[in-house]
Order: sequence, then structure tokens, then C-alpha cells
Amino acid sequence: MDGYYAFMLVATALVLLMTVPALALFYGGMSRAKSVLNMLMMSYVAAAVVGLVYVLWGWSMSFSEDELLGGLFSNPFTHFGLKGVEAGDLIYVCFQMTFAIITAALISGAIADRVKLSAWVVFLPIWVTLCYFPLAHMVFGLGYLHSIFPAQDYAGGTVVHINAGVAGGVLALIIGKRLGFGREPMKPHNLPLTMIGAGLLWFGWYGFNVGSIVFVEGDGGELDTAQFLTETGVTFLNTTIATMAALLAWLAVEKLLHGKASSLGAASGIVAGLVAITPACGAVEPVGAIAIGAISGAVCSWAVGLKYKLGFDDSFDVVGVHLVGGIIGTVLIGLFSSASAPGGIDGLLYGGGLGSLGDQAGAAAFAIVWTGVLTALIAFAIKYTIGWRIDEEDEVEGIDFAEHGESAYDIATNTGSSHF
Amino acid sequence: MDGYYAFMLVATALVLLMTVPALALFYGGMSRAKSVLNMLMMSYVAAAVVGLVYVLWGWSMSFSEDELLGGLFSNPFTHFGLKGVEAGDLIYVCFQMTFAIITAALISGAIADRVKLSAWVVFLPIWVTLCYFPLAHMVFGLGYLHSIFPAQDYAGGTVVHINAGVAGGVLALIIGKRLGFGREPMKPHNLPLTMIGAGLLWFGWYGFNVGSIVFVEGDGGELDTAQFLTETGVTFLNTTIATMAALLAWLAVEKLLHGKASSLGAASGIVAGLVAITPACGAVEPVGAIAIGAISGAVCSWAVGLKYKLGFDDSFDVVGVHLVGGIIGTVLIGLFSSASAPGGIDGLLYGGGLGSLGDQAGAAAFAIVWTGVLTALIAFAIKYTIGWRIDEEDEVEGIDFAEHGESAYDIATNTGSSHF
Amino acid sequence: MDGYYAFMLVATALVLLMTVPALALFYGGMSRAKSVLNMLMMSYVAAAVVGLVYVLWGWSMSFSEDELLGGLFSNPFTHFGLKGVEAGDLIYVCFQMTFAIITAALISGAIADRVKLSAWVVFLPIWVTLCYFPLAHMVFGLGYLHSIFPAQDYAGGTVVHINAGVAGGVLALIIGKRLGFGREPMKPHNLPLTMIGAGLLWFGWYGFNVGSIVFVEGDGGELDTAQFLTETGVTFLNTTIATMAALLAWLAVEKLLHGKASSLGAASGIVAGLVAITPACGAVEPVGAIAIGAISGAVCSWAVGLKYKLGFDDSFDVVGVHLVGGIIGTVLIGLFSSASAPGGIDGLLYGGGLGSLGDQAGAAAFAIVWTGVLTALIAFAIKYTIGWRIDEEDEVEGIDFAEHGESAYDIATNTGSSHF
Amino acid sequence: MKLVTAVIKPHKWEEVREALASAGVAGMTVTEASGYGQQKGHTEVYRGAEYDVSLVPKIRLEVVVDDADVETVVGTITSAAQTGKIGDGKVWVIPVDSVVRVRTGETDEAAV
Amino acid sequence: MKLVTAVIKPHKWEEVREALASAGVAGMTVTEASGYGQQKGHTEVYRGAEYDVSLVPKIRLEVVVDDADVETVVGTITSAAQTGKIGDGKVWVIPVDSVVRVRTGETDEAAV
Amino acid sequence: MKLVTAVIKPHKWEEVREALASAGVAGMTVTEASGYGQQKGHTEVYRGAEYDVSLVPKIRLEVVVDDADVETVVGTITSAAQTGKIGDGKVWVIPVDSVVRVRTGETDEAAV
Ligand SMILES: Nc1ncnc2c1ncn2[C@@H]1O[C@H](COP(=O)(O)OP(=O)(O)O)[C@@H](O)[C@H]1O
Ligand SMILES: Nc1ncnc2c1ncn2[C@@H]1O[C@H](COP(=O)(O)OP(=O)(O)O)[C@@H](O)[C@H]1O
Ligand SMILES: Nc1ncnc2c1ncn2[C@@H]1O[C@H](COP(=O)(O)OP(=O)(O)O)[C@@H](O)[C@H]1O
Repeated sequence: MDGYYAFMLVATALVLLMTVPALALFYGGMSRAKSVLNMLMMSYVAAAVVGLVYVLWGWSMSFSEDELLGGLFSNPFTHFGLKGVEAGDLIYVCFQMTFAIITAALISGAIADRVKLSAWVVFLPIWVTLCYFPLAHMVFGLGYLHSIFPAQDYAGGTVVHINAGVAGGVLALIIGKRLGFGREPMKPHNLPLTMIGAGLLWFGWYGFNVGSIVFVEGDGGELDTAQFLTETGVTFLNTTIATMAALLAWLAVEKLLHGKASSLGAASGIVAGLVAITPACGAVEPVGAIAIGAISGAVCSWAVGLKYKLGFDDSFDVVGVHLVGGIIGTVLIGLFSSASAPGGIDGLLYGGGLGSLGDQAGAAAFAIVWTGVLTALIAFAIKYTIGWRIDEEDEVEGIDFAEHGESAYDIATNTGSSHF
Repeated sequence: MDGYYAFMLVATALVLLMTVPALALFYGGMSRAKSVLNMLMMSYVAAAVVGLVYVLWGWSMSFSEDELLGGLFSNPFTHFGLKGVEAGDLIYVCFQMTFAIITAALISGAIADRVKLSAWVVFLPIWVTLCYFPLAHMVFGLGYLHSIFPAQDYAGGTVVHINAGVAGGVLALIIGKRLGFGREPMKPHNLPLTMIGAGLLWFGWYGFNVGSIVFVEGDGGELDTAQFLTETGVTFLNTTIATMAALLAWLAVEKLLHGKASSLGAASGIVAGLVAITPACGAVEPVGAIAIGAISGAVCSWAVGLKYKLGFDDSFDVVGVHLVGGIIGTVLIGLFSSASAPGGIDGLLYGGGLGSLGDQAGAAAFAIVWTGVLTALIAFAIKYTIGWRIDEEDEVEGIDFAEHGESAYDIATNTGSSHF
Repeated sequence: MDGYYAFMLVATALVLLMTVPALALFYGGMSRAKSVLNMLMMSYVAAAVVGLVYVLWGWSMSFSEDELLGGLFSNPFTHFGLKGVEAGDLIYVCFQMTFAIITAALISGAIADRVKLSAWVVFLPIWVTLCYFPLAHMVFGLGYLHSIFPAQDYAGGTVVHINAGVAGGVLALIIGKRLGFGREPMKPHNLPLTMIGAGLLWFGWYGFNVGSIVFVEGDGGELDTAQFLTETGVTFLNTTIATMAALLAWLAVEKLLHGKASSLGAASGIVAGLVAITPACGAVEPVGAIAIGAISGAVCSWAVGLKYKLGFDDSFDVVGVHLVGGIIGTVLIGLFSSASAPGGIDGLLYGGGLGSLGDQAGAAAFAIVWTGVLTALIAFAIKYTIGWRIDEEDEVEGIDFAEHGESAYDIATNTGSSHF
Repeated sequence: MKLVTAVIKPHKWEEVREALASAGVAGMTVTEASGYGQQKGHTEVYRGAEYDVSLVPKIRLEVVVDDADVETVVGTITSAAQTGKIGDGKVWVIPVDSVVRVRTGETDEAAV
Repeated sequence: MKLVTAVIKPHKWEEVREALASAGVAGMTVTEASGYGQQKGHTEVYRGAEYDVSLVPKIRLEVVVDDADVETVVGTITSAAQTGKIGDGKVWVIPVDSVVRVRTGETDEAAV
Repeated sequence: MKLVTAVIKPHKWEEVREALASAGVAGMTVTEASGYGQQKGHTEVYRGAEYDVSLVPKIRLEVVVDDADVETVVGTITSAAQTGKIGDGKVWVIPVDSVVRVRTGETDEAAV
């Protein structure tokens, strides 16, 4: 099983790559030229802050054996600073850390171009402590939520995507729209950057999904090896084909609704597919993976237009892609799950009845409520204390100058003056 | 052997990375700013379409045990939709899928800036069915071609590079030149993008070449482990040094012919070296790898200039790099192959006589004819039905607007107006 | 242990990725638009030249069993061209090769925008022969330096970072400033490129640090497996959290000194952290890793401003980040090293006394003097023969045209004329 | 004929365009420009080096108009572009000898 | 002296440059510009949001010429830039008081 | 009022800006431009194809000034931008009918 272990080293680095730089680029390309650096910074800073918090109390709160409040979370002090964690288990700590990081970073896409770096730095540790670690414990750590709705969530449909999607939506509502939203053009300033981001996200997602294998026997021997081979084969394949189906479905809906299939649509479709297959990749057969991917791609392609109708500025569609895609993936497991898949039980379409569907929907609803309420509390607390937003004039001039003292590009002739 | 298996998970993700985003970036940087998104899309869409086709009938047609027509290909229905494929083998399916994907995507470089997305989407499944799956069967699956010319092709000199190179050339001829070709400037719009692409291609190519190991004993035990260690060491080293030699050789020829060594030359040299060493990486000693790389770099550096003399618009030199480099690598095996390499037999320079050279040349010729004829048929069929090209005015204005409704960059002040 | 071996295949590719394209992008984004291609080329060409030299005599000079001059280096001819190296060991050759490559490439950041490609190509093989291979032998190969100062250097604090840092500083002094340095604005032309580079460097660094494991038992069996699991877990975690701490510390100092936390600061902090933890990642506990990262981030953040005061043009702060960060990491081992870490002995803070601190400082000083003197000799030799610098006018117009005949971007309307 | 050149704040472009369209101006030529004036630029810091960026982004419009329309056009631009804050920009008017529409060869009044 | 300013379609730039060179014009200054006029822009769609881009890319030339050459220069540009389709652009002529060649300090006729 | 337009080498911009400031010019508008003239461009080579790039980068300044200041301003620019090498650029002066400061509506002398 040192092959499995070697894979986990790579998988962990891959999931970190998903945030730094992949997600940062994906979002950064969609932002305006005057705020791309801030967008990148929100991901990079999230990685650093959440990573250190994870080592301090995140791991303990998620996975220590000492459950609190009936399993809402574990004791943050049991393994505070990783004391008592064996060296051979550190890679699992790091792997789980990268999940917390990307979940937090995902949220930033909903509140682009307008938030003080200081507010973001304050928000991050509170949010992961109240929203991420408990959900990680309740789902991955088989805590309270698992005991009431024993749903399947292979790699984080509820914990990562629904969680981030809800938080993004709530923040977008409470923090408010970008100045000029819906009136001024806010089109992506650098789509090749977004395409690089989407490509690297896809690449890194193999660490995310395939690395999420959990061993049943755990005998470290032959049975584990067999499971490693079959389970990773299934999750790898499902991840791949769901993404492909979502890409094409997104483009098809775009073509239908707007007459053109766009590259931003392809990039978005990739992410929508990956999001939806995340909870399902170990639970479905190939046909189920293609169906979940296609449905997610098609529905998200339509859902991203809603924010203009509903009038809230979820800048890069964290709700439209991660919440919607996360719910689709989580709930469709109830339909497409198959006992023939390594982590699956029979869902509705495979004769398993409504039980699984209920558990999946219940878990999704629980996650939405939990994170919705707590994120709103944190957001209001910050709003009425240090405040979220930068000055209006700074926002018009560009947050990159205002918060970071930089401009992203100086590609044509250089006409600034300097002193040191 | 779960270490080997772990490596295959990574290798497969690496080869997918070669198309999405590496190849897309490599080509995208060379295109004009008004058509970069279309260039990226051709790769991304190729990944999705070919990937799904591969799962449906591609694997079965390439590798099912049920050969048809004397070994030209296998029965596409035996494992249709991967039915009957064991979970533990799915990673090999995915690995081979990524080869089909990149081969198809490579072609797009020959027909940049001018082709309707719909035509490309129609072309892809037909082409892989008629040209890729049969050649993959005949070479990797030891079908008909292998029986008449038992050539060595470690990771796809014929199947991937000659195949894509011929198809690109044929399409460029039948589809015709870009408007203004040879008159208007069509220089690369973003060379750093091309350099990122080349760097990631190099990185991903280790999955491609080193992952192409095939076990002789297949005992899953000690002998396989020994083979894994020695064979991957050799292919890793050969891939590395051939690429380095090609990079330097390309620059040297450029310096000689044009007085300057360019960064596009470095990027191109990397690819030329990787292409040529692909079939040879398991068959040669270090000195052979350096020689093959250097020859490929030098010859391709000169060959890319030919299109201007011959007057056809192979936009980003799929012929000049992949066909020429592929032939060089495939044929030079006949000279440099050495029995001391893990997958090699003695070639001409190692006292093995002309036999190997004949087999290599024969296999190359067969692939050229097979794909040349069939690609021409498909290309004409599309030309006289739905048509390949976008409107002339759209081509002048830029295919990104016309086909995708987007523009790649909005880096300076934003002056568009918007409504939702 | 084939899992370990599989990891080494990936780790080696990762370290190559650090140079091509990661470091190239990191530096390239910081350069001006008129010289970004030259900056990229310096890394790409370094990879090719140093790689081939490594195969010819670099490996032999570093690691052959035939020591010369009391262990200053080994005989370059013993394994010339890798003769006599077993196939199963080739991956270690490749792994070490990538270390030599990145060390040489790092230097280029100190002498951006002004150096002839020919001078760089001449410098590279001489420098690695006189400075890199001997230090690699003396530290990794346990040669002379190790015998006088048995310092700990897990993955190359002295060999890679101090080495490159000193060489960069010496070259910057001898080659002289860019025209207009300190007067004209020379701000980064494309910070997203730098951020991609920093992200990929971080990713690749897991190959660098975690792949640097050396087995104590070497029994190929159970003990090795145990060591593989525990040691890589520690180095992976330490690498991660030191980098995070450095990122935040750099930003904090920036905020304090200049009022703003910049994205270039985040990217630089990442590198400063990775540099400092490189020698220490196997020797410290998590708290030590965080301390070393934070100190390095904070000090380097301040140190990069020194060049303006000292009046020398180390363009992208090879001294300020790699020399300073390398010394910090190397010397702080003497404080934070702990016997409880897999590769550690007790340092000053763990009751181990001053012994370790002395060895660490001694080794650092030796490396500084060795490389300082020899690099100066090489630099003067080139200065008074072929010369380092391009024409002044070419430097003003931009080295990309002058040396490579290219311009990096053509993003707005294309107005050049062409003939073929 | 006159050439009205206006230098305005970028985020006012859309309003100016609409106001001009309402005022019957059917064509104009726009360039991106940088302005130097009373409006302060900002300071950028890169690894310890501070750069004063004295230039601020502006949009520069050119409209060729009949003599009779000059006042309307200048007035329209001025009021649409006004924010009252320093840096709103300038409008200047220059005499034009002749104008040609490239497509048709029409000249002067017929050409704009 | 006169200043001839021309706004043309970008892909006509090369022809105009050659025609002017043949006509003896040895120097000019070029800027990238965006045009607004009868030529329709296009619509871009990003995740469901449609943007009307009303500006189309143009090349803007400035040539300072002797009074005597004005007609030739305007004529040369007009015919070289003409495609006959909407959006071909405009050429206008402005009186110039004086010109200086920076390198030598030469003025007026000697400076262009 | 006059409009002074200057086309200069980019690396001279900073000196010109300082010289103008010393001469009391408080505002100007800057655009990036490309120049075509006696100064040779350069040749770029991409995979065997050679491109002659005939345009060289320039900075284009516009300063509206009182009639009285024209000579000072032209002189200041000319001497600050001079390197003595081909390609130093041109300065030309155009009559201006009127100027408005958008922020205040002030006109002419008060507006610059
Ligand atoms: N003398 C001038 N000539 C040309 N353009 C000018 C002149 N003075 C100012 N401008 C332009 O007008 C813009 C606004 O001027 P500024 O002095 O900042 O504010 P305001 O016009 O509100 O007093 C400047 O950024 C510059 O583009
Ligand atoms: N009144 C004007 N002032 C300045 N530039 C103009 C004016 N009208 C048109 N233009 C420029 O001329 C270009 C072509 O004009 P347009 O109305 O589209 O077509 P045409 O000139 O063929 O009738 C526009 O894009 C714009 O750049
Ligand atoms: N007739 C002209 N009209 C407008 N701009 C001109 C003209 N001639 C030259 N220029 C501008 O002046 C710049 C310098 O001219 P050039 O002939 O290269 O050198 P010099 O002015 O030193 O003789 C050109 O690049 C161009 O931008």
C-alpha cells in the first residue's frame, strides 16, 4: 500500500494546486483588469490563513475522536497544533487541509472587487471554524448529520460545494452589489487566464476525487490493494466523463439560449461537471456519471443568468455553479446511485426506492440551513464592526491600487515615474 | 505493483493536462488576439467529444479481443459503453482515452482562425473512428499493421504524431488558407502563453511516455517491479535529454538561418524533441536519444519554413513539427535502436541490419497513406455539406466574436456598454 | 517500495516543472514587457544546457564513488555520459539533474534584461562545473564540506539557494545595473504571470522537498516503507505551513512599512518560505517550520529593499530572497532542529547546544565563499572576453527584439507589415 | 466644420455617448489616453520600491461637427461628463478645413 | 502646413501606408482607436449577460503635410482605405501653425 | 489658445514631463502611439517567417496653452526630448477656438 500512500502525496499537492493558482486564475480572468490582483490575493491569502488554522484547531475540530454537542463537531483542543498526530497520518491532515482551503477560497468569487483584505482575513478563520469544520466532521467524520441523514458524499458535495455556494450567496446579499452592477460592463478581462484556471482545476480535481478513497478493510494488504485499484478506476473515469458531458451540455444550452457557445461556457461547464460529480463519483456507473454531468452543465448554464433577474451580485456565480451544481450532484445520487459502484447503494433508478433520495436531500438541506444562518451572522457582525467594503472611489478606480498598491499589467509603453 | 498503479493514475491526469490546457495554450499563444479563444475551444471541445466517444466505442474498437477485417480494428460493440470492462482496468481505458484526445486536438493547429465550431464537432467523432481507433488497434493493439511491419512505437509516433500531422496537412489543404495569409502579419499574439503551454506539455509528456510501459512478464510481482524501475528510468531520461537536445538544435538552426534564437523556437524545439522521442524513448540509449532529439529539432526548425514556399497554410505547423518530427522519431529507431534498451532491438548502427529500418519506414508510410486518404474523404464530405469555413467578414473581424460571442482580453480601460 | 519509486518519477517531473515554466513565469512577470521573452529564455535554455552537461559529467562529478582533491568533488569521467549507471538508478540521476537546472536558472533573475544569450550559454556549463557540482558533492555526496561542518541540508539550502543567491549577487555587481535603474520605472509588467509562477513553484516544490528523502536502512522492505510514510508526511507538512507563514509574514511587514499588502508580496512570500524550509523540512517540528517560514518571510520582505540603498541591481532579488532566505533556513536549523523530526538532531532550542548552530553557519559561510570567489572569476573572464552586455540601444529598445527578434504581445490591433 | 476633442473620466464614457446620441451626434472616434493634471495619481509599491504613477486613465473623444453644432456638442459633453470632482477633464475646439467620408468620398457637412 | 487626420479600418492600414509612401509621405504617427458610427458593433455574451459593444477597432493616422500636398494625401488615403462598406472611416484636415523636428530643431516645411 | 502636440521617444517622457512642470505647464493628455518615419523599425522572425515592423513606439502629448506660452512650451519639449538621434519626433502647433474645463465649466485661459 505504499503506492496508495505515494498517490496521496501527489493528490494532496494537486488539491492545493486547485486553489493556488488554479481557482485564483479561474476567478481572476473573469474579474476586471483593475481588480484581478485582489481576486488572486483572496485565494492565496485564504490558503495561508485557513491552512494555519487547520493545523492549529481545524483537524482536531473535524476529526479528533472526542466528539462534542452530540456530534456537531469534535474537540478543537484534543489535537491542537497536531499534538498527538502520528507522522504517518500527516499526509491525511494535509489532504483534508486543502479541502478546507479551497472551500473558503471558492466563496471569494461571490464578492469580487469590493471587499477589504482585512475583512476577508477576519472572516476566514471564523467561517471555517463555524461552518467548515463542523460540516466536515458531520459528513466526513460521520458526526451528527450523518446519524440523521446517512447520505453519500464521496468527496465533498455538501461539505465543499453546497457549503461554499451558500456562503457566497449570503455574503453577496449582505455585502451588496459592485458599483455599477447591471449598468456598467463587467466582462471578463482575460479569458485565457480563466481557461488556464479551468484546465488546472480539472487536473487538480483528480487529487480531490480520486484521493478521497476510504478503505473498508483497512488491512494494509491485498484487500486494500484490490479496493485501491477498482475504486480509483471508477472515480477517475466518472470524474472524467461527467466533466466532458457537462462541458458539452453547458455549450448546448448557451447555443440554444444565446446563439453562441462561448469559451467561458466551456470553462464553466468543466467546473459545473466537476462540482456535481464530486459527491457522486464513487456511487454511480458511467451512464450515471454522464447524466449527472450533463444535467449539471445544462442547469448551471441557465442558473447563472438568474442573478440579473433576482438582482443580486454573486459576481462569478458561486451560487449558480457551486450551490446549484452541488445540490444537483448530491441529490441525483438518490436517483443514479448503484450498488455495483464501489461506494454506492441502489438509488431510485436502480430499484433502491426513495430512501437514498431522502437522505441526500435531507443532508443538502441541513448544510444549506447550517451554513446559511451562521454565515449571515458572521457577515452582519463584520458589516457592523470593521465593515466589508472599500471606499466607493477606490472601487471605481480599482481595488488593486486601493488595497494592494499595484496594477496587474504594464504591457504597453511604460510611462510611470519612480523614486525609491 | 500498486506503485505502478498509483503512477498510472497520475500519468493519465498528466496526459489529459497536455490537451487541457497545455496544447490549447501552446496553440492559443501563437494565434492572433482576435481568435485565441476559438483556438483554445478547439482543444477543450476535442477533449469532451473524443473522450465521450472513446467510452462509447473507442476503447472497444481499439482494444477489444474481437478483431475485425483481419485486424484493421476491433469490434466497436463488444465493450460498447465499457460494458464488461473490469473496474481495475478503467485507468488504462482513461489513459488510452487521453491519447485519442490529444491526437485529435493536435490537428486543430493546422486550421486555426477559420473553422466553424459545428464543423469541428462533426469532424471529431468521424475522424477518430476512421483514423485514430484503427491505427491505435493496429499499432498498440498489435493488429494488421503490426503483422506486416512489426515496428517499434513506444508511445505513439505513428498513432499520435504522424496521424495528427497528416490529418492536419490534409485539412489545411482542403480547407484553404486564412484570409490574408502570406500578406498580412499573423504573428503570435502572446508568446508567454505559448511558453506556458510548452512547459506544461513537457511536464505532461512524462505521463505520456513513461506511462506507456507495457509489462512483459505481467506477473504482478518481482519481475514486474524490476521492469517498472528500469524501463521507466530509461524512458524518463531519454524523454528529458532528447527534448533538451531538440531545444538547443532548433535554436542553433534558427540562429544560423535568421540570425536570432527565438523563444518561439525554444518552445517549438521542446515539442519537436518530445514528438521524435515518443516512439523511441524505450528503444534507445542516451546517445541515441540526444541524436534523435537534435536531428528532430534541427530538421523541424527548417521544415516549418516550407509552408510559405509550398503555399499552404498549416497555421501552427502541425505538419512541420508533428508529421516531420513523428517520421524522424519513427524512422531513426531503425538506426539508433539498441537491444540494451528495455524495449529495443538492435538497429542499423548497432549491427542489427536494415530490418528494423524497413519496418519503421513501412509503418510510417502505412500510417501516412491510411490517414491521408481517409482524412481527405471526411474533409471533402464536410466541405460539400455543412461547409468548414466561417464568413469572410467574420474571419476578418475575428472568429472569437463570430463563433463564441467573446473577446479574449479587456485589459485597458473598459469602454463597452452593457444591458442584461 | 515501488510506491516510493512511483513518487520519485512524479517528483522529478515536478522539480523540472519548477524551472520550466514555473520559475520562468515568476521572473518573466516581474520583467518589463520588452524583455519578458529573454527572461523566459534564460530559464528554458538553462534547463537544456545544464541538463545535457549533467548527463555528460555532472552526475559523475557529484556522485561517483571516485572522490578527488580530498572530497571537493568526484571524478567527472568515472560515469561520463552515465556509463556504468544502472537503469534503475536513472531516476535519481534525473532528480538530481533538475536540482542543478533550477539552481542555475535562479541566477538569471539577478541579471535580467541586459545579458547576451551567448554569454549566458557560455556561463552555464562553467558555473555548474565549478560551483554547483562540487557543492552538490560536498553536501549531498557527503564530501569535504560535510567532513568539516556536518551540517543538515535536507533539500538544498546551501547547494541550491545560497549557491544561486551568491552567484546572482556577484553577477549583478560585475555585470552592472540596467540602464535607467533607480530612475526609470521598472515595475512588473504582468503580475498574474508571476502569480501563476509562484503557484506552480509551490506545487513543484513538493517534488523538491518531499522527494529528497534518503533512506537510512535502505532495506527495500518494511523499515523503508515506515520511513517513507513518516518522513514524507513531516516534510510535506513542514513545507506547507512554512510557506503559509512566510506569505502572511511578508504581507504583514509590507503593510507595516508601505501601508499595503501586495500580490507581488504574496508571491514573494511563498518563495521566501519555500527557500527557508528547504534545508529544514526534515529537521523541525511544525512549530519550527512556522517560525522559520515567518522569519524568512518577514526578513526577506525587508531585505529586498536593500539593493536600492546599496545601489546594485539584483533585478528580481535573488540575493534578497534566495541568499537571505537560504541563510535563514540553513542557520535556523541550529536553533529549531529537533531529534523528534525524522532527519533532525537537537538544536539550540531543544537543548542540543551550539554544535549544530556552528555547523550550519560554517557550512553556509563555506558555500558563500566558495561560490563567491569562483563566480567572480568566471564573471570577469566572460566580461573581458566575449562580454556580458547587449548594446545600450538594444537594451533601451528591449532585449526581446535585439536578442530574439520577437515581441511578447500583440494584443491590440495588429499593425505590422510582413513578407516571407 | 470644427473638431471637438474631449478628455473625460473613463466611467463617464457611457453617459457621454448616450447624451451625444440623444443630441444627434452619430459618429465619433475614441482613444484611450492618460491624463496629467491636478488630479493626483497614486503610489504603487513593488518589493520596497515606490512608484508614483502621475498619470490617470482617461478617454479621449474626437467629434467632427458642423460649426452650428459646436456649442450643443461641447455643452452636452460637459454636462454628461461632469462629476464636480477634480479630473473631470477638458474639451477643446479646433477649426477644421475639410472632412471626407472614406466610403463615399462625400465631403464636409455630408461627411460627418 | 496642415494636419491630416484619418480614421480607417485596421486591415487597410498596410495598404494606406504603402500608398502614402508611394505618394512621397515619409512620416506619420499612428494610434489605435475605437470608432462609433453607423457601422454596427457586435454582441458579446458572458454567462447569460449580453453586452453590446458599440465600438469597433480603428486605426488613426496623423500626417503633417505642406499645404500643397494636402489634396494628394487626402486622396491617397481615401482611395487606399476604401472598401465601399459602412465603417470605412473619415479623413479631416486641420490648419497647423508650425512644426518642429525635435532632433534638429528644424521648423515647418523642413521638419516633416 | 493653441494646442501643442508632440510625438517623442517613450524613454524621454519622464524628462519632458519634468521640464514642462518646471516651465509651469500643469496639465496634459498623453496617448501611446506608433511612429513611422526615417527611424528604422526592426525585423521579427517567427518560425521562419520574417516580419518587418516598420512602426516604432512613441509617446504622443497634447497640451493646450495660452498663445503667449506656445514658444516656451514647444522649446521646452524640444530640448527635453532631444537625443540627437533619428526618431526624436515632431512637435506641431494648432490653433484652438475654445477650451472648457468640464468640472467647472470655466472656459479658455481659465480652463487650462
Ligand atoms: N493643458 C492641458 N492640455 C491638455 N489636456 C489637459 C490640460 N490640462 C488638463 N488636461 C487633461 O484634463 C484632465 C483633467 O485635468 P485636471 O487638472 O486633473 O482636473 P480638472 O480639469 O478637473 O481641473 C487631465 O488628466 C488631462 O488629461
Ligand atoms: N463625426 C465624427 N467625428 C469623428 N469621427 C467620426 C465621426 N463620424 C464617424 N467617425 C469615425 O469614422 C468611423 C466610420 O464611421 P461610420 O459612420 O461607421 O461609417 P461611414 O464613415 O462609412 O459612414 C467611425 O467608426 C468613427 O471612428
Ligand atoms: N509628417 C509627419 N506627420 C506626423 N508625424 C510625423 C511625421 N513625420 C514624422 N512623424 C513622427 O515623428 C517621428 C520621428 O520621425 P523620424 O522621421 O523617424 O525621425 P526625425 O523626426 O528625427 O527625422 C515618427 O516616428 C512619427 O511618429
